[in-house]
Amino acid sequence: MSDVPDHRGDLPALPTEEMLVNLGPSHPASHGTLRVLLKLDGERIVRAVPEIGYLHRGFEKSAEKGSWTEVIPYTDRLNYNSALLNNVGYCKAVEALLGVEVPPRNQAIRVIVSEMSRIMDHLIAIGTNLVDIGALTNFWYFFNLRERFYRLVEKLCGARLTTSYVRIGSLQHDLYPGFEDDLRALLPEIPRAVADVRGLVERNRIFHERTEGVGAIPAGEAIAYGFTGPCLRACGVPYDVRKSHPYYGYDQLDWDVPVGEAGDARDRILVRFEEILQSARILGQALAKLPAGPIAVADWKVVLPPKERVYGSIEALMGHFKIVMEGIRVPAGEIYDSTEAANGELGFYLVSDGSGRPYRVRVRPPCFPIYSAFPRLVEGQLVADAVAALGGLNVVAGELDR
Amino acid sequence: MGLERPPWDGEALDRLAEAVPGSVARRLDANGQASALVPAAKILDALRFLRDDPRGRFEMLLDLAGVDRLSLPDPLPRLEVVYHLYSVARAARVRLSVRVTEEDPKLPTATGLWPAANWFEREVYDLFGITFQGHPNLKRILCHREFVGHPLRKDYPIRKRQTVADPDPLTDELERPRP
Amino acid sequence: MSLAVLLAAKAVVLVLLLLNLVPLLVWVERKASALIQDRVGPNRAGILGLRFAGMFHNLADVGKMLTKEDIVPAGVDRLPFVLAPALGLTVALAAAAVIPVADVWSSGGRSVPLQVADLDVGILWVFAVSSLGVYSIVLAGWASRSRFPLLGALRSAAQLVSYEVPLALAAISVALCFGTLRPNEIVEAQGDLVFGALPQWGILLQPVAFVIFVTGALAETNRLPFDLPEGESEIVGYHVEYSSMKFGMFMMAEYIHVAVASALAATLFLGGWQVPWLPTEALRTHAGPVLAGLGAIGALGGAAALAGALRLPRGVTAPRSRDALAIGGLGLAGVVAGLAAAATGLGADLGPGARATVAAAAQALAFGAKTLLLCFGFVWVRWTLPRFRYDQLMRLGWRQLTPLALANLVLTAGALAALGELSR
Amino acid sequence: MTAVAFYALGSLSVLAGLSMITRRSPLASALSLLTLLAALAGVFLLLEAQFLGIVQILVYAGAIAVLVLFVLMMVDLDAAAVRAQAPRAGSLAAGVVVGAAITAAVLRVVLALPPAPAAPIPADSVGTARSVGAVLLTGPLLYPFEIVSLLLLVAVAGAVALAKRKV
Repeated sequence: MSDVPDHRGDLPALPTEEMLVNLGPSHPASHGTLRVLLKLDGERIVRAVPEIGYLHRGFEKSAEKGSWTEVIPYTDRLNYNSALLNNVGYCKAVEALLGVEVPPRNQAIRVIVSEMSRIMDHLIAIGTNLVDIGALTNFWYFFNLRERFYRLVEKLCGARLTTSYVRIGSLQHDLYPGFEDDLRALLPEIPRAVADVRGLVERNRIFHERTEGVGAIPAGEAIAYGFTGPCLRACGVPYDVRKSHPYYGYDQLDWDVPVGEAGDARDRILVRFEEILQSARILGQALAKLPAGPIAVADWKVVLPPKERVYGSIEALMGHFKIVMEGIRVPAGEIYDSTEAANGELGFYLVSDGSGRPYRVRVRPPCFPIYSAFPRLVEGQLVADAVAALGGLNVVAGELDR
Repeated sequence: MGLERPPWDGEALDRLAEAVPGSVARRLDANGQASALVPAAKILDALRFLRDDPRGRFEMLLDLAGVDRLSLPDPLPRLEVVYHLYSVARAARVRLSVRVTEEDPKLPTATGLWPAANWFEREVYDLFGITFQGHPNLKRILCHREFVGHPLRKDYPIRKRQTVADPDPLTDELERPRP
Repeated sequence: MSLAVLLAAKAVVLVLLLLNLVPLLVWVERKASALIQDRVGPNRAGILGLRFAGMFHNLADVGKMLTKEDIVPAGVDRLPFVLAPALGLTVALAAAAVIPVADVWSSGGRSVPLQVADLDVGILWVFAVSSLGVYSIVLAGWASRSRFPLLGALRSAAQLVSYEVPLALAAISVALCFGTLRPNEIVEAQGDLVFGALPQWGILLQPVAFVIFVTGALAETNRLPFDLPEGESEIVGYHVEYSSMKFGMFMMAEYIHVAVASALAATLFLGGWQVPWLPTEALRTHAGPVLAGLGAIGALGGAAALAGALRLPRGVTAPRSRDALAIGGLGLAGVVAGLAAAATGLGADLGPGARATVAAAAQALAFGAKTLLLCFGFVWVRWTLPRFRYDQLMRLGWRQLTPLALANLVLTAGALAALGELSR
Repeated sequence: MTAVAFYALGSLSVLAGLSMITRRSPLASALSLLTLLAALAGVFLLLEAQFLGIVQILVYAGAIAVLVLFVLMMVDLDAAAVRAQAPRAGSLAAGVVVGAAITAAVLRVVLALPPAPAAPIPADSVGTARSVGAVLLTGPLLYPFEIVSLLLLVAVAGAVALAKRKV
């Protein structure tokens, strides 16, 4: 059996009429509202034209209407599979523009919720990608674990999907008592679930044949297309914002950046498997090192003063009033700040005019440039490959269309 | 644990100013981030230099975004496009800004340098109305094709309602040569 | 004329049996997939508070299918569109006609073959009729006038025609071994022992053919990993445009195909109705102990049900107490009936008619057990493997299975010729 | 009863044959062909030629007609385009002539056959797989049969070669 990624040589060519097929905007494999117009010669894709925007909600425009804080709930809805990562990314960017640094406990908690979120996102990415190639059972092995994470997130944030947990300079609230135990109880489940799914796919020849060479892209091209995150790492480029530009003490934790080789659908899945395990490692270390102390910066121009102080002192009352009425005043200027989200580099380019409202909130969604390479990835391959490749990119319409 | 700023490569911009005369109109470094204002006529040369400079190697167009400077302190020319470049090999970033007037919002396309520019530029065109000349497929990307106006401009009336109904058949793009 | 009446009666029984097998298989599919996937599975629908582990979901599904709006999209080719699901179901049912569920019932000069049609070329009949099943899919895909179903139909036409080849070659290897194409004779031959100890089942004589046959059967029934005509995450399937009971008929046809394929595999490879080491004559001679054994099996099953029921939560308010009561009652009844049968078998002296009936019952049970086991195998495979891609499927069919089946056939024929078996 | 079935199947096959060549829609033609094949298989079964009847369905209906449909789906003939090519008088006349010639030839052969034996053919003597096999593989027909198989093989190889070259 040949391993050629290009299937042209394998199918006898029949001269047939070309057929136009709309994959989406409502299609079981699009996991959201994406549309690709496919021009097919039999089952081979001659041309793929993606259309996006079906979920465009004007995130960037809406962000300009309220205060800086009021953007946070919108960020939940970017990549809704990992809302906490978006919360962290946005608040970190605003704090960078403010020039404040959150206390160590806050940073550690942000690392913890980020990695939880990353695990949840990878679980859904791998699970649904495997569903796309017909392996349905893995989906439940991962979703059972994901559900337990969601319960934890719900207990922590009061919401499962739209967390809005992180605040500029602070958090919604500290960890609830017993969170560490809850999470610690969950940690051994992660490698177990990964082993379950790997057991079903890793030595399964159909899985390898379905994913090997599918949607492959060499590293150089991936970089030119702006790939980041697992999709770039699957090409063998060890770029991870957490390693290359460490924040929140990621450099003081012991973990590795897994990379693939071929940059195909299989490597994307395998890289994500490994990243789940690495995130579990990070979680264990972050839990062990979780420092005590405040979670909020001691600056009442940035965070709301504690309620008892508001009732007791005029300064606190003033601070409270100013933030509530005017919003946090972010000094005029611009900044680009990024974090490693589940799909890659989540960048925020912020412009402030010094008022209490954002002047411009530009978000660089990691899957936007990745998805723009979709025609390059699938043209010349088969319809089934398009579906398998699409799942591996983990395109989330909420983040793509904003 | 410090709030670590990613390395921003100001020296690359110094080299750029030297290598491509007139390409750096002004340095806009702020918050520790290296940034340069580039005249529209020089932007392609500047981008190409930064991409190919063996000491720079900014091989990734990380981001390309528009800004409407209408009510900023320095409002003219009104429309700004910001390029963020990244060097994977050196883990370094730079930012280039280009400003164009509202009357003549034209820039050369960077699609010849990076395929990533394709959709980024379409988005800027869609939301800010800046046209990228030479772009292979400059059409709206996030908004509907029947949408009128450019919503991220500051003077776009946000209460305005538009009826858009006719889906894009997309067949025009089928025939377009792949860049 | 009584022959025609008997034939009609057998046909009706077979059709009813197969149609009732569908909900059972659906239930097995749902519960087994739930078991495999670490979840509970259907457990809500109930009648009078009885739930029976989700059994009634099938009834609810039937109600849903029958009452949903039956949409015929504008622009479809009406006649083939309506014809396709009916054709699929008919063909699936007809294929089962030649499969014997037990040895010929005979007593006092009367003999009744326990199959609808005892054709000389019975095995070929199954292939011929089920090869018509592809029309159901192709017509559905074509008549829908929609791209995705058309893709499904194209895949299906290629796939079903391709996999018929190794499937038939595998079956013919078995037929060569036993020297006949008549299903009942094939099963009879499998009652003999090899090495004086093992029943001469097809799987022992033709292990390679068994693997090829089961693989081909998976492909012919459009089940994962060969469910490309359906391929719900890619092209959504040839039946996208169908709704209501028309869609339901496709589903039923699929499950009946599974049942028929399993039954055929059991007939060819697992000894069909043969109870291992107990040929028909032995069963008839020792009808008493056999009945006692059947009774004991029934009693054990009843006891298991009773034990399971006792572990369900009880009490007036517990949601599953009625289930416990009903299942426990049935289990108790099973124990009583089983013990009664056992007592009859050991005590009473049976007439020749009764002896033949007992033997046939034992054989039918053995056949049913083998068939259901294979059906479960189908379900198991479905929830374990990913789906092939079109070209890989074709490559497997034409470049691997077909040559393998051919080689197997040639080797078999050569071996038989060397042994002088062919001149029979 | 046999006679009734025979006439029913016979007229069905004639009707289906007519429908096959008169239908405008290629799909309808293909379906008529399918009906024709099934009806002929029924006739074979009536003649106690079980093997032939079932192989008729297996090979012609189950495989060849499916391939015809497969090609039709690929080509997706426009019904209107087919209608535009109404048969010309010349080709119609040629068809009638050729048809008449074939009919005459068939009739001649049929009329020259010896009269049917009075006793019915025993069920297990001719139509079974065993008897067909005996005739084809052990009798004088063995060499013609094998030569035809070889010819078919060559044809398949040729078709594959032609299709591959067209890439």
